[in-house]
Amino acid sequence: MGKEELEKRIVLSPDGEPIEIDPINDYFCQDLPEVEKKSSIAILEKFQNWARSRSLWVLGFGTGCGAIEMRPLMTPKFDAYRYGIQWRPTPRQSDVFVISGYLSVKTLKRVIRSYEQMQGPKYVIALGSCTINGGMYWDSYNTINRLDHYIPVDVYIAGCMPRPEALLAGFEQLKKIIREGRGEGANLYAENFEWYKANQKKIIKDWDMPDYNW
Amino acid sequence: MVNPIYIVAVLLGVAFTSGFFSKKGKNIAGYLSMLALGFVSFVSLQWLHGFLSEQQAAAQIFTTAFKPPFSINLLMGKEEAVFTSLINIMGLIGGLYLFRKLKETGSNAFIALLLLIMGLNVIVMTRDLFNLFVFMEISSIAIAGLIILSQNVKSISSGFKYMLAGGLISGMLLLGTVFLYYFTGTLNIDGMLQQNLNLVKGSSVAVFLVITAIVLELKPFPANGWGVDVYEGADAGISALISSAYATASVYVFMKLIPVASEQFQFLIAAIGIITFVASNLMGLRQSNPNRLLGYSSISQIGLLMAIIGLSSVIGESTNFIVISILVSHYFAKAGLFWISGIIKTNSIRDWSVLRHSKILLVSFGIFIFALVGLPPFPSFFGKWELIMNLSGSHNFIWVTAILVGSFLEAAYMFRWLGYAIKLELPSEIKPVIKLNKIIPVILFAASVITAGYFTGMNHEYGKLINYIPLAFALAFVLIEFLPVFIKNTLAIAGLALYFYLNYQSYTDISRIFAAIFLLGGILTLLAGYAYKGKRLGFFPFALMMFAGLIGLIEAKSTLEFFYAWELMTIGSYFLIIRGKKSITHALSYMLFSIGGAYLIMAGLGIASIGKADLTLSILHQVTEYAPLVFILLAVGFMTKTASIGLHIWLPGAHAEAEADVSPMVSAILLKAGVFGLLILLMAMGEQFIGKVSIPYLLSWVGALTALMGNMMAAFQEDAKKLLAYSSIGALGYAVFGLSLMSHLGWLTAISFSITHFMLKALLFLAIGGVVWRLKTKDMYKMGGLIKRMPFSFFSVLIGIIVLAGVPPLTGFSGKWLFYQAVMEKQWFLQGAVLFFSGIIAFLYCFRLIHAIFLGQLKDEHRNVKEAPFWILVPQYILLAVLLGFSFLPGSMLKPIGNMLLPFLPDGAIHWNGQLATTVYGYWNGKTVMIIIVGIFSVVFGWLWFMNRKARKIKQFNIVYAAERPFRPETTHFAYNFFAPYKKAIGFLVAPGITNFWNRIDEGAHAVSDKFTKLYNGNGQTYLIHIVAFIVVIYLISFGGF
Amino acid sequence: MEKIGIEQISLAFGFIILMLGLWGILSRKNIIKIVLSFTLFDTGLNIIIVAIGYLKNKTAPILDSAELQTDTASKIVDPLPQALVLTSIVIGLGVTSLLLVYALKLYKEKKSLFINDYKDLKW
Amino acid sequence: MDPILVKILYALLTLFIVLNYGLLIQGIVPKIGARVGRRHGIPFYQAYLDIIKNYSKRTRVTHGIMFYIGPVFRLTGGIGLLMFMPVIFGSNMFQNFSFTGDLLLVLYFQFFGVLGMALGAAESGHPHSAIGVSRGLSQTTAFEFPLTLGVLSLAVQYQTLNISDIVAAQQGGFMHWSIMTNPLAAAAMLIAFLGAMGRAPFDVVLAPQEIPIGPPTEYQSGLLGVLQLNRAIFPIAKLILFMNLLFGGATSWPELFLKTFLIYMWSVFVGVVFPRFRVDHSVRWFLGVPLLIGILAIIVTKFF
Repeated sequence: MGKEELEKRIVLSPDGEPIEIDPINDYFCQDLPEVEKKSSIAILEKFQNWARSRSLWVLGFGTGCGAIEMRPLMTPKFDAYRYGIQWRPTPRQSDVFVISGYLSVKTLKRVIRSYEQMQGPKYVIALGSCTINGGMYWDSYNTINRLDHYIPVDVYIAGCMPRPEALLAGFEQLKKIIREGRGEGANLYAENFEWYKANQKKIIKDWDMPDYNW
Repeated sequence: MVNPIYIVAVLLGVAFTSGFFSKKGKNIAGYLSMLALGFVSFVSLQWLHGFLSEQQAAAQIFTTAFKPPFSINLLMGKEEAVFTSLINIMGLIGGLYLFRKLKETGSNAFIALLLLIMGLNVIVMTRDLFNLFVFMEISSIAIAGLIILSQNVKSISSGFKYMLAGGLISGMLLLGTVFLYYFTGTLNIDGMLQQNLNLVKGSSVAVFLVITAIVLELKPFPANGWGVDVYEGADAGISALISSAYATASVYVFMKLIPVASEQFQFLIAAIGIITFVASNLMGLRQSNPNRLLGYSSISQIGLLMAIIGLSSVIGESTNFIVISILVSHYFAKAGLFWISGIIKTNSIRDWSVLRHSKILLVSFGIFIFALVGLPPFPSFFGKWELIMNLSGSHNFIWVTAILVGSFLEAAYMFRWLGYAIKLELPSEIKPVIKLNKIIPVILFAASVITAGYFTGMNHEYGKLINYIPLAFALAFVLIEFLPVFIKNTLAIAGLALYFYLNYQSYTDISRIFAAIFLLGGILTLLAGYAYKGKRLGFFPFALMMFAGLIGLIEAKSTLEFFYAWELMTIGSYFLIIRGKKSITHALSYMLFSIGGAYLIMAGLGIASIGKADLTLSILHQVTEYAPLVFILLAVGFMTKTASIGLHIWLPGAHAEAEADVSPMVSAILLKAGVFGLLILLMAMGEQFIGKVSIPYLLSWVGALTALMGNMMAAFQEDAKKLLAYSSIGALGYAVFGLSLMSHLGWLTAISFSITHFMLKALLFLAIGGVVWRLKTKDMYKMGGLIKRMPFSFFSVLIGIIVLAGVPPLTGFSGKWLFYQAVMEKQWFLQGAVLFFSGIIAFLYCFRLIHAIFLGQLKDEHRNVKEAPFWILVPQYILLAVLLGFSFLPGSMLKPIGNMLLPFLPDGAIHWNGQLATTVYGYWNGKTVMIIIVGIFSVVFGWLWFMNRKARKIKQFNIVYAAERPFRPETTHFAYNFFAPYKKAIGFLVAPGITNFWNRIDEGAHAVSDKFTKLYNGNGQTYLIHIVAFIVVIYLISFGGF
Repeated sequence: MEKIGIEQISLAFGFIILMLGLWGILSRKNIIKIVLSFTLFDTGLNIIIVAIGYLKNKTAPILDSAELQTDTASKIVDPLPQALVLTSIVIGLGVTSLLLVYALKLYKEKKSLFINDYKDLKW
Repeated sequence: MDPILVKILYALLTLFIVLNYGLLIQGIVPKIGARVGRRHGIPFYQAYLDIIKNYSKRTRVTHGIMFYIGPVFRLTGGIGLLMFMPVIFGSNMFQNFSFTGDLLLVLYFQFFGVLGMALGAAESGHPHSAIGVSRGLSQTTAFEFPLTLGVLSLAVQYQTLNISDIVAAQQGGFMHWSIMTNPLAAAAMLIAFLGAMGRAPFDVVLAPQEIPIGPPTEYQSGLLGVLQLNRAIFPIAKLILFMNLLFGGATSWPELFLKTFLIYMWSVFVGVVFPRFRVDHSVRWFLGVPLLIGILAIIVTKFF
């Protein structure tokens, strides 16, 4: 791991007894994600999906150059609010993660962490060609090429860069997916957790976090 | 009865005989001398016993066949018996102490000692002026001989200075004696007294010479450099002799001769005495050499006695009682202190921590310091009390002020010294050699001064009434100190419980509440003491002494009993406070503020007693003269204990540094003594005015500002216990405000608030004490996340802060509600708003307390800490139960208090209907509020639990950290300088102005002290010039010119 | 004006000596000289005492002649001051010798008789 | 029926009305803002959707027991505040539980939720939560001072601390409202009201990007849902308090809606016009002119 603060260390308790600290295990919850079942009452699930689709809270995390395209959505010209789309500053309270453009390996680590900290059901919109196949950075030494190797993606929006209208269209698509009960990225992630994690670890050399960031 | 002449005969005889023993026979000479001293002690004690049992009449002894004035006659009366006993015992015990040293020198040394004692005996007994001169000379030659035993330049040069000064003074005395003889035709003192000397032309100069010579013997300021030097330079054992035996004799000579002088001259001398007292104590402030410090102290005490004797015409018949009680204290204490100094032989009072090698010496040291300062149960306590009562009773306020200022200065350096001995680091290089013959005298004198205190008390009209049982109970724990904590704690609790059970019915209404706070509170906090292991030396006697004092306040019928109890409480709490870590400065400032406050109380009680036949506490009801002054003095005195603004600087450190169970004792319980004092003061004296300004009105502002300052300071503390300590200051501000309202609701607020504050502060201090116990740090930012390790303590603190913040539905709100009703009624809105503001600030520190300690990030090193000790939790949960009970049924607390207050303040009482309280302005039903809130809470909780029952428990670093992860708990826990923006905005309000003010006073006193001591440049000749100048100035003052 | 008698002269003389002694004590820096001044001071004092006891035209209180055996009190001077002087002289002797011892000891300590040298204890 | 049961049922009815009103206001006010900005803005019922969505979340995490019951404290505080106030003047039904305590109970009970929430947030161990709490508490102490002075001034004016009596004294036309009869107190209170509502310029407590919305930064799913319910109820309860004290109360629900809406708009207007204060600024500001106005209000009512 190589991170000094994550190495095991010995501290002394107030009584002078040594305590071994194993940061990764001691500070972080080690549980792995589980598949969260849909509500057994179909109509309730439908109602909930309707509400989820009308209240999309977007994590305010611009991961790449496409972040510039999200801002216009708040302006009078595009006014995404009318579709129930709002921005939240913390992953805990967000539903939608917009991966805005190319994703460097360094950022990927943060993306994984933030994604895992969001509460399910949660959705990912991949914005721009870079998230589909690497786009113009397809042979770059430090960007990823295909986002859904690392986290499940609900909607891809192609283009370099897609315009805000395209983004809005993507949101509409997402809403449709949610209403149809297909927005189960979180469960997909849980089901195929080992595969995702292996992919992530393959590309992130300095893996310095627990397997799942609660 | 053995004829007193044998005192002289035996001493002289043995002294002569000893001369025949060669060097080999020095042992025999030594034992013989001791025997002789033992014999003379027996003789004088026998006479004393005779006088005390009132079987004996004074006896005159004539040395020749002639009657005076043609012969020399000795008188053995009651006073003489006292003084010779003191001198002879000092000779015996002092001789024992010096035995080895004297033996080294040989029989000559014993001869000098015997001659000294013999001389002093005659000085006391003789009624002949010339005889007096002769024996004074003999004594001083003997002393000079003793001083020179130590063959080092310091003692020799000091002895030389002493000889020079003594020569000059005795020359003057002789001149005066001869002139007196010339004018009166007699050398007999009684003969002189029979003639009215003021009418005899020219005799006033003779009187002037004689009296001034005697005064100079008593080392008045500033003509006393030689005296101080001798105290420092001579061997400590000899200094003890000088200070105790020689000074005692000199004082008696002065007492004997002073009636010769005219009344104005007596006043002049009294003034000199008082100046000496104050100036010497001031100079004592900057002394670091123990012997020199004791020298200044000796001189100051003698100065005080000089003043008292000079004022005897004012003081009246109790002069002798005062003089003897103060002198006896001084005698035992100073001898003991010099002896201890001789044992440990250091040049700096900072090295006195070596005393801790010997517990018994340390205890004795403490006893002597207290005896010297005049705290109970020592003789000087009664002496000083009587003195202040008499002086203030006769309107001599300037004298009272000077005496109190001087005493205060003395207390300052004495307690600083005691603090050094108890708390400073042990110097490694010094290890005192403790020899039996040196330690026995110390112990003897320490025991004697306690006994003397008891007898003095018994001989005092009101001292007799004092209930010594609680104190005796406390002191009994000294004897069982070897037992483990468990047994002692059980005994202590049983004692308090039994006492409360036996007596609670005898307390009247409001007293009973405070008795319950003091005693039941004491039991509760003592419960926590079971957590301690080992013996816990020195805890129980003082804790119980404090409780003895507290209960004494409740039981006091007379002003003396009250004051006695007040002082007792101070002593006990002082030792409890000084037990803490780093408590040295805090304990000192606590003691100084307490003593300052106590002196104000004493002065106030004294002035209140003007024109009163008796000294029962009821005199406060009928103060006619100077009532506002009395009120202010007493109120300020009490407010030193409630730590009101300006007088609060002792509190935070003292309470913060105390042990886990001591903090609640001193904070939750002790502070209520001040409230109790203010309460009985207000009850007795009602509203007083300065001009047209009502004093309670001023008090209300004091209360409001105290609350504001205390709470604001609390919000900015990093130290958890300091935070609580400042919060106590703020809380007491509320209590003072409530009392100052002088209305039913106001007092109800104050009293119920006192009860609540007692409970919640005990709860919080215990809880935090338990945390500190485990974590071994008080800095909040070093803690965090302890809710997972200490859930029980967390719950205590949670309830504690909710009560403290006054948030409904817990009982804290009842205080706030009452407070507003009272403010509305009294219409003191601005103060009320300030208090409300401070109440809101309480949220700041409440949150900080619980957040920084229990919430946030758990630190690595605290990962395995255990819950606080069981016995520290027990009292907490008892208190919690009571608090919650009162929260549910507030009427059960408020109704009885209201009924108790009805006789005093019938107007504006609360109307109760079940638990619904109604006043003119508002209403409140604690029970239904509780039910509603609990109801809503349960429903919401149930709903949340149902919705989130599957919530996943995650760990401390599983937080959203801007897509990063935390580095370390230390850097993730936000606790240091928690209210930084607040500090930035209004932090200037809590700039340490008051602390700086007191610091400047302290520095100023030291600077003045420094300037004064520069007078004593060490040159013997300069000292002589001082003496001559002194004589000239006194002459000019008394015979015109000035 | 009354004639100045022997008693006034000796009184004045005594005072002059006393003052001389005092002056010496206060101004001389040599310890021996100070001690000597002390003896002067004592001597002056003694002269004063005797002078006070002197009564005009009366004889010494030594009752050896027959005529003094009767009506003694009116014929002799007051004997008491003279007795006092004897004691005083003795004491003066004692004090002086002790002072000299001290001077000796001091000299041994610092090889100096200069009083300003002995200021070890001060303030 | 048992009178207590009736009371409880009416209290629930009040709660229901107020909850819906609060949720609607949460939608309508941003809507108005959006329209002013020539946008469509969120649907007026957006708040309902958000709450349903949050309760529909399938996963949730908790940091510990205090974290868990912090929102309970918060919501209890909001509901309790409402319950202790008479809502509709002259209506027996909507007096709620105001018989249990007077104005003081209401003033102090406000802090119940604040304190509980602060504790819950603090247990998350998130430094931003603690920073937010620090700011919030600091600012609260500051604006409570002028507020108290204003309230005291009203209490002096009406010689009572009973809210119903204060409302009763203001009946008979708007000239009897406290805002007309005691303008100084009203001024002090309305300025403090800005702080109490936590909108700009006093919204640095929840600074969304600097300390991601401060205290509730770790709350999610159902726990956040509880907080959202409180955000609907608590401000309305405060509005009702101010309405009762300054604007003559309300004799019917429509009057209540109108008055509280207008009072709310006062803070909205100020909020959209002024930029944000830092906490040290706002503390000083509240302890400046507003405090002086408060003191003046006391002096004027006491002596004139």
